[in-house]
Amino acid sequence: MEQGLLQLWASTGLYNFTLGQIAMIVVGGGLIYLAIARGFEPLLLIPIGFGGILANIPVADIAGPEGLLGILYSAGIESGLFPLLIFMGVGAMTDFGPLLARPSLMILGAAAQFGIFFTLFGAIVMNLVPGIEFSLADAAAIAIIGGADGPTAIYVGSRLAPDLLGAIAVAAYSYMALVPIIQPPIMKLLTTAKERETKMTQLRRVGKLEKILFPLLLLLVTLLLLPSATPLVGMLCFGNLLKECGVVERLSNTAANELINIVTIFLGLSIGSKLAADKFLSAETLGILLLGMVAFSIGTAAGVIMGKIMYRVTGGAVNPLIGSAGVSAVPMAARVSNKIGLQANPQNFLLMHAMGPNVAGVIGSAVAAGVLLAIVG
Amino acid sequence: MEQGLLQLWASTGLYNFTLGQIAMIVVGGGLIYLAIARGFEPLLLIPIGFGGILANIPVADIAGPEGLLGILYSAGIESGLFPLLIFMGVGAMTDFGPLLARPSLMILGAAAQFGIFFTLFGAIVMNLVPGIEFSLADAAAIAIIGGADGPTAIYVGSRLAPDLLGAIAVAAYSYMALVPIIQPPIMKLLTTAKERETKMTQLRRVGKLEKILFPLLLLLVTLLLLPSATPLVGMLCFGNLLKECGVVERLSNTAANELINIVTIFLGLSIGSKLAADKFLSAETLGILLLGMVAFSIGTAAGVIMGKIMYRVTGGAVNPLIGSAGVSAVPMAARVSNKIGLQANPQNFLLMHAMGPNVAGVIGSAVAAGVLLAIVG
Amino acid sequence: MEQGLLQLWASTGLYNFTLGQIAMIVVGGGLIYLAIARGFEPLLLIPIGFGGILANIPVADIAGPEGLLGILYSAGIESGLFPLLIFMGVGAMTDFGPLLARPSLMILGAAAQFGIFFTLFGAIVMNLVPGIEFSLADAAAIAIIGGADGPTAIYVGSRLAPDLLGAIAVAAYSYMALVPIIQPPIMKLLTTAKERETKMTQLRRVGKLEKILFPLLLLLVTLLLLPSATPLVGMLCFGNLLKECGVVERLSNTAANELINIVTIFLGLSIGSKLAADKFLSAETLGILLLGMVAFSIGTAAGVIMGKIMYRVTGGAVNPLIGSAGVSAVPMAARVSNKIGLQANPQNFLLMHAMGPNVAGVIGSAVAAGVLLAIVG
Amino acid sequence: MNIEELLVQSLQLLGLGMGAVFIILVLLIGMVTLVSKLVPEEIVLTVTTPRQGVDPGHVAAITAALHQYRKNR
Amino acid sequence: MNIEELLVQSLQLLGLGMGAVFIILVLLIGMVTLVSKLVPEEIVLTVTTPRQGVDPGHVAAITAALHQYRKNR
Amino acid sequence: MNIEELLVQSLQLLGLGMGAVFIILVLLIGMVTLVSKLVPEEIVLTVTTPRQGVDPGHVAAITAALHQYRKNR
Ligand code: NA
Ligand code: NA
Ligand code: NA
Repeated sequence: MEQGLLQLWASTGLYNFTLGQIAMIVVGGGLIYLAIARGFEPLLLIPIGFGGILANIPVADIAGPEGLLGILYSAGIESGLFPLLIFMGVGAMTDFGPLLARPSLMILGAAAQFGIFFTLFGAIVMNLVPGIEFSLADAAAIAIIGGADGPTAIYVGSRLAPDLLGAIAVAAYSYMALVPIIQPPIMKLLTTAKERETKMTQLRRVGKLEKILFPLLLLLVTLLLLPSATPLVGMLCFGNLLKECGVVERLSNTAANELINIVTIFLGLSIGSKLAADKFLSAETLGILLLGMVAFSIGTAAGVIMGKIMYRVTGGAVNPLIGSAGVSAVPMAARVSNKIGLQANPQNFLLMHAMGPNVAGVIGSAVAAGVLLAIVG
Repeated sequence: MEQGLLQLWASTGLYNFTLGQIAMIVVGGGLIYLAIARGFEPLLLIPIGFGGILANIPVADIAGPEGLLGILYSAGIESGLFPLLIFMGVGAMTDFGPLLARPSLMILGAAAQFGIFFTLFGAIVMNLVPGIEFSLADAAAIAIIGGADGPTAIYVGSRLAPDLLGAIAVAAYSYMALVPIIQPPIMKLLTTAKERETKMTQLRRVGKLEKILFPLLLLLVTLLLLPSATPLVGMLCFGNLLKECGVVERLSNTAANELINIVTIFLGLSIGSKLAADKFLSAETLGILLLGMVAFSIGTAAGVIMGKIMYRVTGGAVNPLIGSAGVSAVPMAARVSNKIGLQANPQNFLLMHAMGPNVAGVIGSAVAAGVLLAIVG
Repeated sequence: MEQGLLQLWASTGLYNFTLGQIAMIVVGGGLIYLAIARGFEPLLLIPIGFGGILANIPVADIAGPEGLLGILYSAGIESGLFPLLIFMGVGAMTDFGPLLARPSLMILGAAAQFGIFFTLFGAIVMNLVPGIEFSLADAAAIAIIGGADGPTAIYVGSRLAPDLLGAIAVAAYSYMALVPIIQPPIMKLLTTAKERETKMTQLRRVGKLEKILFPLLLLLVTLLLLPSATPLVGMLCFGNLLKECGVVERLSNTAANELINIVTIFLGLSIGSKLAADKFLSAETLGILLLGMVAFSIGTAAGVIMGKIMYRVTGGAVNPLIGSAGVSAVPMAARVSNKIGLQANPQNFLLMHAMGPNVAGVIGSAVAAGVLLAIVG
Repeated sequence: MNIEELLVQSLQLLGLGMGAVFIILVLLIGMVTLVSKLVPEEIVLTVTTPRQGVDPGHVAAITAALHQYRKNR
Repeated sequence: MNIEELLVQSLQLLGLGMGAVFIILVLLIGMVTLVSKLVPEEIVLTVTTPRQGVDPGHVAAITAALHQYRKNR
Repeated sequence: MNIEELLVQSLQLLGLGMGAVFIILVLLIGMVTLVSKLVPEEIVLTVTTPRQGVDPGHVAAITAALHQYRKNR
């Protein structure tokens, strides 16, 4: 009997807990709190936070190779399957109409990617801080946070720096949720009241055929110049083609709903399995959180500055505020542009104008990811 | 030509059948009949029965490592993935409100688990019968039938006694379907008419925040005291959190519908692959069916007796009939309590009061499963 | 810097493309065009075409063992999982009522399978053409195109001739889409105006119990005589049983919708991964396309001729036009019979009469597949 | 395996295959017919469910057929 | 392991198991009761504007945008 | 690899990366513009679809706006 009791006691959490595990369980709970009470990307942060808790339960080893989270991780993240399927779903949910209505605004989605590459440089510089050691691969994986696009960050992170994936994903989604707090001051700092008041002319109508051809054109350009970006861009285009072609509704609906929901649950839990104490509770994580903030800020600034350039070039036809939407974080960033625009001028509706750079930002960061994978990977 | 004919003839079922396979195909057909004509848990017993037929077709080897059922089995049952995903779905479908309205009734869900551990003892005793040999692991896997909870039984069975899994799953679901026949006589035998007439006061209203916190509290208690139960309890809590938090409806809907449906199909077929003649047509199976009946009966009795104790302690505020719902078998057992209650007193609606112990029974048997896995596994 | 530039340039598609890859990307685009603009089986040909494009992107190696398509292929096609799950969904969508209303018409679904076996002979004969070399396995895999049933063709192809799978799947779905063009001339050639005008008496009502028993009878006959056909036939029967039993609607709905949609996306993309230049751009592919056409034509003719025989035997109670529906290609072929019938006699509605042979054709080709797998496999 | 052997084999397959298909479907016809005799008939009208949802033309055809069927009684 | 040992072990399991089940559920009762005391009983609403769905503000913005669009022509 | 090399490399990446992003998106702008010229314009009004689809209220708002818009012309 005693023996049995001891065996049972020796198998309790109380007996086996490490401080690190307790801390990580608190972190997981914190993410869940932010998701539910503060609306921080709940679709991702609830599964991630919960997965983080499960991963840090002693004895159970749920994140181990035999455990549920471990199995999901190797099946879906190591293989790259989950982020690519999410990207397909995103494609099936995204309307590129606003982008097609005024293609020139895509340039804003390009400019905002400066946040990524500047952060890569910053991450390397951070090696000067004692206790922090980022390889070029680590730096690239961290920098992609600036893409402000979850699946892209997870895809790149899982390829270049699996150990940092937990922190990278948490940073990416947290800062996406914080876009309404991070961006406005930067946007206001860099623009004049006159610029912010700028009204933009209504978008032209976009034909169905243009919408069907766009994903194919996008894939064509990508495969010609940057094949390493084609897994991401390709699945985005595939999902979008399913949506726009209009003849396979049952497939596009499934890709945009049941399938992406299922994959989101699995992806979130798997990411959580990377919230292991020894990896997460480190100077690196603080560095990553700091760099992520830098990435978002610089990306926002770069977008707005390019917006100001277009404002000049077009003789005031473009409101610089939509530049910040170029970081993607769809559709949050576009809503922020709209909000700040309305503050400057109650008749100034920028939402649909900002959606163009917004979705262009998704493409831009997928392209940036391709460059990183091609050169660093 | 002859050669070809012979080759074809030598590949027919008629040529290759064994008596055991024929018998098992009849068994599979019988399960399908019970499911369709008698309403025996059709969601599970139709796939299980059909899988059993497919598994016993000669030559085709559908349950082999290369066959469809074999692949599904190793991917989803050996890994534990399927039962855990089902449990997540159950969590996303379960309302713990009634339990939270009067937490003390959870004690009934604890008492009913006596059926499990008594049956474990009984299974060991059965070793005295010549021709039957149950190891402690076998006994534990059989005993969990008393948990009256499908995914829990399958999860434990697949870990402790894969060879007996077919019989265990069949027994578990069959007896759950037979709850309306097994329980009433025991309930009436153990209670007085006066007790059965007991009316219970209206349940208090439960706040949204309490419902959100409950799955987290449940996980907390479990990971502190019994980590080995956290895969099961954790996924139940995760599903329930998705449901109650109210901000990820698309995930909870998918978990409670498409995902659980897909997994149920695969799980049922995979279990069927364990209905192999040599394993199923044995004295052990008869023993398992007998022990399963014992488990349900003892569990019911234990719940009712604890109900009587609470009746005394609370001075007649608790109707002992709701005790039998503690075996889980949600929501069948709660309906039985309600039915018997109405027989005793047409004004006596026990359903909501019985739902508390009923869902507590799910938790109780998951905890019991954790103990068995920790000590026997 | 130069080094980095060179590295980037050396990783572009422009630098790495082979002529074959370019050609295959054009082929993929062509399939997508046919699917969207000409309505060629878009549910399959869009994913297949897109998968074909992705598979031929240099550097990315998306169809490789580490790539998305490669992973999907080995998980779902090599294992046989995807076509079997599609077949389950087909079963859950198929109403065998018309077949049960007049079972004798099943004979038409048998006759039409002559297209398969004649084509097998034809493929062997084609070995006389220099540059073409078909083994018996290749020939069998090609011949199954005549079954006019996608999942069956893919299942057999993946087992007997994986290298030809791309061409086989493309031919199968393309010719299914061309049924309205291929069949009419043959049907008119072989029938007299008088025969085509034949009206058929209304189908009798079919009871629910008959519908429930049918999938079980079908499985019984198959497992007794041709176990090698039971994976295909079995999953068809399982899906249909879920549909007809009426007690597991949530499972049959999922099998017939979300699950088949998800699998269709994966299956199409995986098949596309077999559109590799070196395999596809060959004399064999031309041979396969030619043989596929032969298979459909001969199958149609055989069905119609058997229809004429029944016309005689039944003294004009059967319209020979429904014979062509025996090739399956559900429901296209049945609609063709209906259309030609209406041309001959505006009051002549053959659709439901043709649905019987139509679905019988699905069974017929699954049986034929079983024979090929049993003897050649 | 030389071409002659292949040709012979494929011809054998033709015979065996068509034989198997006919035997199985004929047997099925027999069993289905038998069952329909044994089973009590209910009042159920059957309408085909095609694989890809129901297109308008199809619906039209069916409704027309139903119309026809009612006329015939 | 002989039958006696097995019997002993299974009896131990009976004790340990029921003990664990009761301890855990009783503890849970305690915590749940405590929480229900601490938590304000009225239904608590957690408001969020995640990617999911379209928040009223967004709809407003779009309608307004369309309104604007009409005015411009 | 020492820190200097890393810094050089990361600066190179900055140049190459932004270069690639701009080249590709500019090329895309060109092709899209070209296509929009070649393609016959249809009467289709574009409305942004946020990632999580459109809720009924949203649709209502838009259709109302469109209705209004047609009336105005
Ligand atoms: Na971006
Ligand atoms: Na239970
Ligand atoms: Na066929």
